[in-house]
Amino acid sequence: MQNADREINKEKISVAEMAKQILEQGRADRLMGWKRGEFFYDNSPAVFENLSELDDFVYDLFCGSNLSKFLVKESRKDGKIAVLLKPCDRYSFNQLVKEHRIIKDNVLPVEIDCDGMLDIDKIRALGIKGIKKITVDGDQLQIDTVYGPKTCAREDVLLMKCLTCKDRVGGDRFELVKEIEAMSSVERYEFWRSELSKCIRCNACRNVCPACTCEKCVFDNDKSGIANKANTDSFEESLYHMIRAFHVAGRCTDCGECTRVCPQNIPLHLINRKIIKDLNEFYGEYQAGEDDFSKGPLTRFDLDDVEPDIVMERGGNK
Amino acid sequence: MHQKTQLQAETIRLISGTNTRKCMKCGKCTASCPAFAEMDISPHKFVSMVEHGEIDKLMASKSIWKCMSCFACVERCPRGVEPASIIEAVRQTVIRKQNNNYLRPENIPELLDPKIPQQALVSAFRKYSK
Amino acid sequence: MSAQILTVKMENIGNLFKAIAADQKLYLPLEQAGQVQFLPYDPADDSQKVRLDVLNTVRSAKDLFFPQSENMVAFKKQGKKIDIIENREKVEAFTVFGVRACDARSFDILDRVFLSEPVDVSYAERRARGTVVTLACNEPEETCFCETFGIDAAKPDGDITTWIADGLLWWQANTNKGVKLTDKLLSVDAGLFVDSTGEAKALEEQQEKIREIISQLPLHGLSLEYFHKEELKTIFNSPKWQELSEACIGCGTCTFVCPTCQCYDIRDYDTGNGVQRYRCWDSCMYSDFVMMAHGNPRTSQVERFRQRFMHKLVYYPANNEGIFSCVGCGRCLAKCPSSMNIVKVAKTIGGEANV
Amino acid sequence: MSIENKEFKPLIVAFCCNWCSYAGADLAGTSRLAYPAEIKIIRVPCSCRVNPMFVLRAFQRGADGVIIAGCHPGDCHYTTGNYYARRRMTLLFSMLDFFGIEKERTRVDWVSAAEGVKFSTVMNDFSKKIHELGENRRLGDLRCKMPIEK
Amino acid sequence: MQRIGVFVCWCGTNIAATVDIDTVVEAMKYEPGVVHASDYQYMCSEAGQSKIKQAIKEHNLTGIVVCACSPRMHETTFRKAAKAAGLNQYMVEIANIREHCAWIHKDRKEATEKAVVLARTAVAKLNLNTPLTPGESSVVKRALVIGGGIAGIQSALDIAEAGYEVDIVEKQPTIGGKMAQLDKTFPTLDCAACILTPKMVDAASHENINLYTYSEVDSVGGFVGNFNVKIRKKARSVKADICSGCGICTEKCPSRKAENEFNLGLNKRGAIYIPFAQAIPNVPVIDRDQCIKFKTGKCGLCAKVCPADAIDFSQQDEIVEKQYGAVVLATGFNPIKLDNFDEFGYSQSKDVITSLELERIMNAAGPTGGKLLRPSDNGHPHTMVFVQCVGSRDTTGCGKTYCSKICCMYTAKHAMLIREKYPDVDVHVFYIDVRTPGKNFDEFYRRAAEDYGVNYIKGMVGKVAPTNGKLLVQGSDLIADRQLVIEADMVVLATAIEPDQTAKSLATMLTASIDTNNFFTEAHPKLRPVESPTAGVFLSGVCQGPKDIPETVAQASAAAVKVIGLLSKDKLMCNPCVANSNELLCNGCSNCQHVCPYGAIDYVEKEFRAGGKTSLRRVAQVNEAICQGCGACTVVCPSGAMDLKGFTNQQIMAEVDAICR
Repeated sequence: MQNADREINKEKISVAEMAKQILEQGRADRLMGWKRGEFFYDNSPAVFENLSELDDFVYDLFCGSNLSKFLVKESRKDGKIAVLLKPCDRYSFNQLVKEHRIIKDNVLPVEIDCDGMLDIDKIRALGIKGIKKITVDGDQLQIDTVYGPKTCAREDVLLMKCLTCKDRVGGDRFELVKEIEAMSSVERYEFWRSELSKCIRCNACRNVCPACTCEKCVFDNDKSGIANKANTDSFEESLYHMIRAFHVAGRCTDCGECTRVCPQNIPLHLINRKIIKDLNEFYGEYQAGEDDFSKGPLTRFDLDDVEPDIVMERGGNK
Repeated sequence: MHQKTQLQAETIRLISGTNTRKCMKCGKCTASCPAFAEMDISPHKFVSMVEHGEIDKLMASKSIWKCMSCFACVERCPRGVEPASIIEAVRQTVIRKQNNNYLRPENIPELLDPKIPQQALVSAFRKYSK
Repeated sequence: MSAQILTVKMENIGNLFKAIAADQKLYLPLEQAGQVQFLPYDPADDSQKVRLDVLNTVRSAKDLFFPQSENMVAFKKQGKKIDIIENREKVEAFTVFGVRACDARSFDILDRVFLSEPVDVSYAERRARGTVVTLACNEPEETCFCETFGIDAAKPDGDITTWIADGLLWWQANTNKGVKLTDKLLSVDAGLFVDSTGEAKALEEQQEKIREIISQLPLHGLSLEYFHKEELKTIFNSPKWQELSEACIGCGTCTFVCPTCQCYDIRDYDTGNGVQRYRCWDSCMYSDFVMMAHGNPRTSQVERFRQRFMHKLVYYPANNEGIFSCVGCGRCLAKCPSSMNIVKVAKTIGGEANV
Repeated sequence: MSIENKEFKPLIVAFCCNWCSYAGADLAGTSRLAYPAEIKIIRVPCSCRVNPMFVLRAFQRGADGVIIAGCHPGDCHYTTGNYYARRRMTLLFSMLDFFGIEKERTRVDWVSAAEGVKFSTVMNDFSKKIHELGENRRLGDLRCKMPIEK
Repeated sequence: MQRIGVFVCWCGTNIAATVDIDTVVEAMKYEPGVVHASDYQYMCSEAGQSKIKQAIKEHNLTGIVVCACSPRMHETTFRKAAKAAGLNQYMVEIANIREHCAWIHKDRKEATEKAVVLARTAVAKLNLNTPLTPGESSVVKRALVIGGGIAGIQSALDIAEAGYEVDIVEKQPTIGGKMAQLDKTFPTLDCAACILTPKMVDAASHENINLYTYSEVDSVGGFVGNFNVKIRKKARSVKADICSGCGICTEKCPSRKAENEFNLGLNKRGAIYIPFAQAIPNVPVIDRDQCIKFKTGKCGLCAKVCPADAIDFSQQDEIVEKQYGAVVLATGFNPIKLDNFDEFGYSQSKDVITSLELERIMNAAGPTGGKLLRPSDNGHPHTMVFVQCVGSRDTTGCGKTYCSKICCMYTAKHAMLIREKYPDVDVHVFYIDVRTPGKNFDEFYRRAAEDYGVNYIKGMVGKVAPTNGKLLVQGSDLIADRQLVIEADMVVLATAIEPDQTAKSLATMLTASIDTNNFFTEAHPKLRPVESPTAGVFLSGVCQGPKDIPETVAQASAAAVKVIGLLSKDKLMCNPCVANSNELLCNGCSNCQHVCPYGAIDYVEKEFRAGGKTSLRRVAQVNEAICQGCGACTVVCPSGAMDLKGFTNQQIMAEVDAICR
């Protein structure tokens, strides 16, 4: 990690205290962090300009959102902005700096610790309704609801991206990809049909994606030839996600935001992971955003790269 | 080439993991070989004989037991052909045939020389018998 | 309307669905790859999972009357001549079962737009042919605030209202369309329902329970008093829009899951064989929303963000007798990627009433 | 559907680089080396000009197979183009396969200006494969396939 | 909306026999934009062309589609015709219905159907064509030659003779390069110095040639016709303009520890030195690492003895910035380091030498005055062994995979010269193959073996062991199938050659590509062997691949001709089908820059106004003079900002659509 100019919390003070000090000491003019929500779990990304605004600052188990992308706009404003980066968010930050999307000089990156964020949708999917409060009790969560107390394992309701955290020994992040690869071609087709036909083209995946920062997206550009607003045909359901995955190929840091925000819970990250897996296998391990200078795998080559035929020899139902 | 010899040659190539076609017949292996004087078939010939499928002759040769596996030829070969690996492969092929051990345990005592290190003995036994 | 209350045992509810689906399409909250949607029920398909326990489908029932995209007309070139081909989808009679109180009310809001002159033919046709069977919410969520809009989750609107209580599905027709469907069902299978009129104690208890829960919900008592047309300019010029919109990523999630959002775009698609004109949902959060020849009237996200909430809370009520264009279903609260939503807006802009 | 009963006539789009494969196709023509008429060639300056979007576009519009032909690696007129094309297409094909699209519908081959015979062999071979696979049903846009009618 | 004319050619019966021309013409009449469709037996003929010209005028056409043979055949013809009729020549599209249709299909119905599809595809594309104008750029009438060896000198002389200014940049204190170190040259055995030094003098005295010795190229910007080059003139510590070259300083210098590079370390030189007697310019240079004055601050003897007062210890590196229209790369080669070949004992014995060292020993101006003496004891050798292919044809990574090409011949030369001068010396040559393609080459080699009795042994040397003042050379004689041990006095290694290490950095600066061995890549291995793929950059000598002197000189002159051809133009026409960046869409991500093989893309910070706000954005700009139009950038551009004129995304998609209709 290239982090010479980064803030690292050496004294182990709380994140809120850190935020306060940064603004107090004038190390930055603004600070990007999270703001307390209506409930306890709906924290929103927010920019804090003064100490009084910091009263609403929050850093807890529901700060899953990746703040890097906001800097594309924020770093172009006057003054310096400090940004709180969880370990996984640094990759997106680096990648955006590499692509000159973030103006590095205007940003003070602040690295903060994270023990894994919770996914309220996963809690709801367990059938837990009317959630009023959650307390962490070791590996368990005590959930206070309108319908009485409930419990669940913390591990079961972590955000997808936290399960295979890059900065921790996590599980095999390609496990599901491998499962799909092992399916027959028809099964794969059916799997993606049933998943992608849920897509409502809300563009949340695109708009949250730190690799999707185009000045004008091809899907919004009538001249691109593929602009569309709705999945009018089943083909377009796939096309949108294929093109998006390909556009971020080699640049996707696997931050998992796409899956986090999908209102239909489509496991979009699997497409990106498949591409990452292929890139790693074909052209050597590469982690986008590991640094802010290296060329991505699709903008370089080796003389003895594998031939496209290799695809014919792989996967289920060869 | 006959199918049998072809198969034999292929086996040797497989065991040794070498590509005999890469040899450009420079003879550096033979030039480097410290055991050359003892050999009836010199290292470079090993390569070309495998290439031509003359495995039976090689299996009967004295050379395979004279090669000390010093790997000078492997180290020096400009094409990465590894003659020593080929010789080792031929040796393996011979040994893998029943009762073709070059060295038998009962013969060891008479060969014993107090100066030989234990380890050399063990490795010689490993190399010359199954 | 008839106050007749019928019941069917929950274990026999499959028979009810089969009876409805016998001669028309029936949409039920079905599970698809882990999510619950209103999807066509197929009596022959055992793998379909009906989820009456899930409160909100991800997409609202609006889809069935105002689909995300629909063909309007096509153009075909024959030599140098252009044919205009009407290929709007034919709408057959259908029933949707399991609509919640909030979604049921959303139709009123859509009707005011689509059914006033000029009438939107597609929408009108679907409204005329669709029968809405609502289901009371036994387990409201913390995100629910339909009460704010005078909606009673214990007594939803709709052509027919149903409740689940005491192991029974309670069935009450409210409109002619509802009565017609009920009569038809009875004519097919007289034993389908038991007449429980006057024996609805369990039902009333359930209703009380629902109302009790709703009074305990965190958003109980949310006030939108501040939002009326006299304050239009003050609200519009509020400096708070800026900070509220900072988190907005400009996606269309809130608009697409919203039961009352009604904006659409009309587009042409060249199929190679001709040109298909269709309309599809649009979102005021998008940068190309109402794009015109000169460009876009709202060039920044803050303007687009403000537009959406101004429309829901000020403009729409100003034109529609004070009725808000929101039914409190809570979908946007649950789905916004940045957790920004109408409640936060209402509380920040119209703060005093909610302190 | 009326398409069902008709004899399967595939549609194959071939992207050929101007310097090698397009010239190879010319040579195949000059040498009268036949390949099926269902193959239609689009001339591009280099195989690296082929945007994966074009491949998807062809499938959308009803193509049953897409083949990209370029200079042999190392022989690119622009020195490096086909190396980039090779990476992109490998990745694209693998991704299509992941989506359950028959991967045999896509192919990359290197055909030099001197390889008229190879061009014809490759095209015949690819066309045969597409005939075996039959109509592309998994990645087509129905609107493009169905004639517009009431 | 376009007004398109479609012209279907019969090509005699070539097309008409299999394609029903009438059907094609009729079908085209209904295609969008088409206002005219006709046919003719031979469209490319004078009559056919005038039919096209006439139709363009008559129907006021904005573009034409010609359905005929391959565009590789007649595209230019029809473009010229269109231009003559007042159309932009890029408003012409060809539907190839001969090679790609008529000639390969037998079934008339099938072929006709395909011809219709191909024609409508061309129409679909043409509908989106826009007139393109080739850009123009000026040409600076000056060439830069990097490297002052025989290749560079020859190129420079030829260019200068044609009347253009040439600058030679040489990193050594003198021009001359490797050839200046050689003794005799094969196969004629004429003395290298005798033929080289006059050329060096010519170069120095030529009014159009400007020498930058002891200088290096720091940076290169710009493009063909307009290269902007920064040259670093390293500090010589001697004022070149007043030095008379008397050489007193070099004699008086008390430091004698430096290895004499020119003699490959076979003897020593002073800290202030002139590499060799005929050096050009004949101006000494101070080696600051060795100079006592620079190391301790005391000494300055050279300054005291200099009659011209030319010594200047305070001299600094100087940067010269100049413009050039063309660049010739002539960076040459070096023998490889022998660290990976310990078996030959190069590091263990002074008597194991490389061939280039032998050249110096044999050279009359060399450290031994031309006498063959053993380096270890200056004794006379009696047995000499030559080993060929040392580090060449090696696929293990220790050496080079390629054949160094010149070794067989110079080894024959060495062997012959030694046998001629010293008949008492036994000469053995170990070889893998003897390669002698070249005029009089094989005769030369046979002469060495047959007339001079050089003992050629088919086989390789496995080990050279210095023992008791001798070298035990253990080799194989494959023909006799035996192992030989030769007791030799000297061993000469025919060391592989590799490109000078400056090639790599220059390649980056010039975006000229190099291969895995760091040789510069030619634009086409057969047809454009002296051009690099980067326009305006030419290759001369061994920097492109191993070659001998005649080949080097031939290539140097060929490169010079290419340069002259370029410099003789006042304006350069650029291919208009180049990449084009839509700045409104550009993200500034640099992807396009990463994949551009020509370095044609630059980034600039630009101000944009949108929604009443001004913002500064980093956007890509394509230099149309450099771009060759491959389109690699268009595909890596995520936002689709980068497009290729003449082959735009929309055009190609329209073609796809037309085919799939």
